[in-house]
Amino acid sequence: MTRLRLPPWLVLLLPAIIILAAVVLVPLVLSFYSSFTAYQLTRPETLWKWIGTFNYRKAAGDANFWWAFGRTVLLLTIALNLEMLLGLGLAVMVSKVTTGQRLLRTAMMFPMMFSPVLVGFQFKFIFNDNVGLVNNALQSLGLTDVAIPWLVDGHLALFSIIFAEIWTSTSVFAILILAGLYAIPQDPVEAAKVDGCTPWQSFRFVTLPFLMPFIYIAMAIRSLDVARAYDIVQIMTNGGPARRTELLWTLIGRTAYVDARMGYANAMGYIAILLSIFFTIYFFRKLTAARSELGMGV
Amino acid sequence: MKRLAGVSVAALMLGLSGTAFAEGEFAGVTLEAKLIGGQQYEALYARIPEWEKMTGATVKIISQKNHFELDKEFKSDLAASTTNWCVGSNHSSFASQYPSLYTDLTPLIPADQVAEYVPANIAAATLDGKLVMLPRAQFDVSALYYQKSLYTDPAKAEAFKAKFGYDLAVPETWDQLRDQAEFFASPPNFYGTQYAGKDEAIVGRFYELVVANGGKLFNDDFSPAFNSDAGKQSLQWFVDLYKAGAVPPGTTNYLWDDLGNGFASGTIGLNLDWPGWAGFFNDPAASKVAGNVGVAPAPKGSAGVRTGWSGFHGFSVTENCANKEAAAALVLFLTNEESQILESSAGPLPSRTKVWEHVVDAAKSDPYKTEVLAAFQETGKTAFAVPATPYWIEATNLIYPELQAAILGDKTVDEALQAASDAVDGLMRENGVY
Amino acid sequence: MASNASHRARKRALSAAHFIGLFLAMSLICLPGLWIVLNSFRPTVEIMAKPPVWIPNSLNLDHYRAMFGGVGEGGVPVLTYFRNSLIISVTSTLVALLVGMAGGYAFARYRFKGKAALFVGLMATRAVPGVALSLPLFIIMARAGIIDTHFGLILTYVALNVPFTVWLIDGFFRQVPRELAEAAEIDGCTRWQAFWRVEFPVARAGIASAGIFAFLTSWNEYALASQLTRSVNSKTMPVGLLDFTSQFTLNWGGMCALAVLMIIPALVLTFLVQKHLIAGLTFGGVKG
Amino acid sequence: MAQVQLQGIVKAYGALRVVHAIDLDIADGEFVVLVGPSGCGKSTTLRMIAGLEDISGGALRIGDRVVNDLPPRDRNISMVFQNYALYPHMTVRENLGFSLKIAKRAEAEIAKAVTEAAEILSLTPLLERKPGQLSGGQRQRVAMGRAIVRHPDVFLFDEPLSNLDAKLRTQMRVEIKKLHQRLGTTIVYVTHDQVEAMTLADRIVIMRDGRIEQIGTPLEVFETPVNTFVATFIGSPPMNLLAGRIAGGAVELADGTRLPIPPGHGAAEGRAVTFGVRADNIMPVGHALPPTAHMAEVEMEVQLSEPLGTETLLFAMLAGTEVQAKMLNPRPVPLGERLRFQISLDKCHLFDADSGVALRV
Repeated sequence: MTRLRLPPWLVLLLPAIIILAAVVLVPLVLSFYSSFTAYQLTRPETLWKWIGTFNYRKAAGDANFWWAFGRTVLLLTIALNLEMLLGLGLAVMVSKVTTGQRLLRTAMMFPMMFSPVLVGFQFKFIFNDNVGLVNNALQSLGLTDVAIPWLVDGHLALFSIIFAEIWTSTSVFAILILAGLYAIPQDPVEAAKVDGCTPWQSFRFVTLPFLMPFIYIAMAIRSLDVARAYDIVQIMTNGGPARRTELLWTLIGRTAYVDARMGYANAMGYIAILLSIFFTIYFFRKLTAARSELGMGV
Repeated sequence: MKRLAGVSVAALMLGLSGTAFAEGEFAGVTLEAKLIGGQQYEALYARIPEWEKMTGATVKIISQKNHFELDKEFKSDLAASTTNWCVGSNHSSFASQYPSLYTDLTPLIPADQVAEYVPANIAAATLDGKLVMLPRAQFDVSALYYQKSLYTDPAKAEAFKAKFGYDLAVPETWDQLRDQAEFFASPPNFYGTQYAGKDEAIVGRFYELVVANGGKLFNDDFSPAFNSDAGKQSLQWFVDLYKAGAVPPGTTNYLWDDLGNGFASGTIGLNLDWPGWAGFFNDPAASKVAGNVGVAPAPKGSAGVRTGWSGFHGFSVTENCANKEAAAALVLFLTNEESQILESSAGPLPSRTKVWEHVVDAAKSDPYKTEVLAAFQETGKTAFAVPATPYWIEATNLIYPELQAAILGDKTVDEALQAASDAVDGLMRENGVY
Repeated sequence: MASNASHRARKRALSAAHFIGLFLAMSLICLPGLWIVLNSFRPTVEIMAKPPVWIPNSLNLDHYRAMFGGVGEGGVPVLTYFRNSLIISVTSTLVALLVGMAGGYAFARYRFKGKAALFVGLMATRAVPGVALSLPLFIIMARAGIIDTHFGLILTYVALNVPFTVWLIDGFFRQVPRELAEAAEIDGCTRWQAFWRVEFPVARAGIASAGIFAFLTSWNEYALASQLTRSVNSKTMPVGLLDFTSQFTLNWGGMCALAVLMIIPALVLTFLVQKHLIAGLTFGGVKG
Repeated sequence: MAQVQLQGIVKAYGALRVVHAIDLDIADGEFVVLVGPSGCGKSTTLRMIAGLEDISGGALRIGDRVVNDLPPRDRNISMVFQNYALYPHMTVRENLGFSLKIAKRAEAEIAKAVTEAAEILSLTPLLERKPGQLSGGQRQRVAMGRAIVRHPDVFLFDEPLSNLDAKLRTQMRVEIKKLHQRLGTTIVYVTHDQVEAMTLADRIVIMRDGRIEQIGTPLEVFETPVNTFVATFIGSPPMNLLAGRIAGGAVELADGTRLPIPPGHGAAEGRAVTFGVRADNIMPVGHALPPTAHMAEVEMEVQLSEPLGTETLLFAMLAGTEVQAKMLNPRPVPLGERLRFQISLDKCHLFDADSGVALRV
């Protein structure tokens, strides 16, 4: 089998490693290098202009960057937690339904069919202050007689973005948690009922601990590809107005392609990647802990 | 992309002396082209097979994307040094960003041909003495769309006169426009006007207002000049409208599509906008104000100058193109009289003097179209392009958040302009502009 | 202590609350999507109207007709985009599954040094934002001459999906008892046959769920596709959406029509495999 | 403590009935075992008593309350599950104290109850472990401990020993019996193992297809089964059943062998019947079958013998049916040997061939 004298596990992993190296690792090395240069897209010769850690120092000293950084962490925290809670609620409700579950489960995953670009446009129009769906509805119902500037007001704009983000991504949580609910052994739940638990107590003390691994899996997945929210935010507000919704990704995207300052953008990008990896590893740790808590393999 | 060996340059130059080409003159040549995609722009490309048949060349469209994606792609191409394709769509506002990408067309296009384009357009297409693009019939400048019914109500006219002391008529100055916008506004159902509120769009609007108010955005060395009285007066205009509720509260997040949809929904009184919308606004299937749309030349600022931030699409030939002659011939063909007539028949404005005449003539039986053309032609007379610096777009990204901050009240006008000016100054210095 | 009657009443109240809650949640989930579907059938004048038009006055297929129409009539090469999307998504999903199966099997069945680190390393590649990746990737692909080809995008999507498929499938193979393959080997299968005939069928549901996630990711991806595709050779539908924008205008109704075309296949596919999806995630989740 | 009363209890899933109007009175402190083959409705019945399944019809009383619609927590019962149903994320101590914590008892009280239960079940050294670290028998004891800490009115056991190996099962059986003697709490116990039922129960309830076949003390159901189902289900090896017909005041088997009608039984001439005899009551002549008032003899050919040490089980053919017999003084039996067997007629049974009902007079 192993004419190359490679251990079988390596043979099996090789395709994955090669593809990831080619598509992710090599480009990353390239962009890592360029983060130490004054690289500007429109002037290829600048790729060779080594400026050391200038870009990193510039980012570190840029208030706008740190605001975006903080805002990104805030948005991630709020969005991930809310998605988790809503996904949990949704999954529990769906799991309790006896007929038409197939349809409900599909409907539950509906937002996952929407490309992030489309979601961006969709919510930009829905939250339009003048002719948007939300304001039209509120005004028709007589709930308000002003045009609420959903995408402009400091708090509302962040809210709108989070809403769009939650709308697209709660499904991921719901589907994973639903799978978890189906996987829970019924005995301990029934034991809890007999032990005197109210439905809420048996959920809190028995079901939830069982669900934790699934929740952390969902968290890990989401923190892996949460940067996809870039498409949504870019179209909805592009970080504006007055940088009120500026996130790391919109800042990096604009710096990289519109301003064409690739070197600087890559330096900021690396800081963003570290943030993302931190979240991911954090949730992986939590996942392992939750699993061993349940005594389920490593 | 093999260069055809048997064709001499002299023969080519001869062949280019008119818009008619010698039969099969570029036989065997393949040109790769990156052309802007989208419904408004693609009708023209139907003419390409005609040119292919005429010259024997083959055109391969290797990229067809919208404007902003194309911009990203050109920059990526520069970075990857994959610039040996030949013909690319270009835009006057973006052209200055790719100084090394495109070749000078002057030696490739006879001067008498160049003279047939609108001189102001040719001037804007010339950067550092290089003619980098030939304009197609996609000339853009903004004129004032308005709802005609606003000016036919005697009660309104009377109330207006009582309040402001002059007659209510389609505004000729930006101050009048502000008065009227505030007068007409009745939020949340109706707003006097609106403006693009982000990205390059608001900076462009600010820029033309600064010019109309007698100021400048940049000094000749491209150091910022907008932190001036004219600049403050201009920004104050945006702030006043926002504070008075005369514009939709979301206006700082609007881009062109939001503006167009807003005016078409009938909730906006006065709207400075592009010619591309003219047909849309008067189409009953798309617009509620169809039949009620008036178009006037852009108003004037305090210096008596009309606003006239303008731009146009065109085609360029790359420096690394293996067969520039053929490429230039294609560019010329796509912007020749017939092409421009074809393209402008759908609404966009031409950039050839003769075609303007033709278009105006053709619209005689259609009063709306005539009105539109008159307004844009009048505005176009004093139109001006964006500052010719490669850092224009980057500068707009530094300026617009500050403008927004002032409009939303996060900063005062003075603070915002100071911050924007400092940021742009830093940018220019970092890039060694001065 | 509560009586039987009050317990019954509470049960009924609870189930009513459950129904209402579910109804509200589903409305919130579906309405924005249905709004898009509805818009694709309405004339532009009614979509963003004020006062709003709640009950459509007229529904028609104009946006669809225009979309399928020729150049200059608002047409976009939608069928080509659809074909590109389908080829790219299906192929990249299948390849990602194959690579993921090999990798997942290795993680599940073999012990080796640095396993945990390698695993987290694989996962972390997914954490790289597309924005940071797109340009260097473009440069490399441009040099390799695979820009604007199906192959380039397929390769990219495989890389995008492999970490997740490895993870999910790894978790699933751990659930399949080792004895199963051993029994098959004793019954005369080669190791390879043992995998295909015994372990693979048992792990099918998990593989299906990894597949649907990979498919949806590829089907909807925009940021990288916009960079790596250029023309009808390889442009996918999410990139095609932007064909409805020009410098100053945006044809929202047309976009909605294309969006509907994008959503339907994904929806059908999800509906068909969602049972496996749940089963697969169940296995993949608990242990792993 | 309390009695449990089932009155016409029905369980139906839509049109499908799985429990058909069961009546059962369980006295205070009684140990009742529900036994039957899988799918007979015994677990469903237990779960209805627990409140884990909705009751489709009839009335269920625990103590003097009708509890049909009460949730489990208001029934004051505790239950030991087949798979133990321990909370994997809690230590043994937390598992034991969980129900008391939920009931908001004082810390000290919980600690005391847990210590006490742990003592009784020898769990004290394991208190800080998690279920994943325990052996099967230990988990079983934790599950029981969890049931006893709260001093419920009724204990419910759902096949608690089925996941243990044979030796441990015997051991735990004894422990459960002792526990009952010590606590005196009402117990309802479900099993499919008739040995468990016989050894543990005060009264056995034999169920089949959602109906109760017979209720009685272990001896009653062993000695006077009401039908062939109970006769074959209770007792090991199962009772031999021989098809025959009443002819001339005796049972005539297919090959013409005639057996007298067992005393206390009777049937009309010509009726198709089944003759039942346990292996304990049919032995080769000379093998110490305890003599009873009425005896009979048959000759059979031995097919197979299974020496078990103190006794040997013989498989022989009679009228085309395999019959199991015992041999109390074991000796090697060559295959195909023909032996004469004695039958204790007083311990034999006669059932109707069609309905299987015992034909006692």
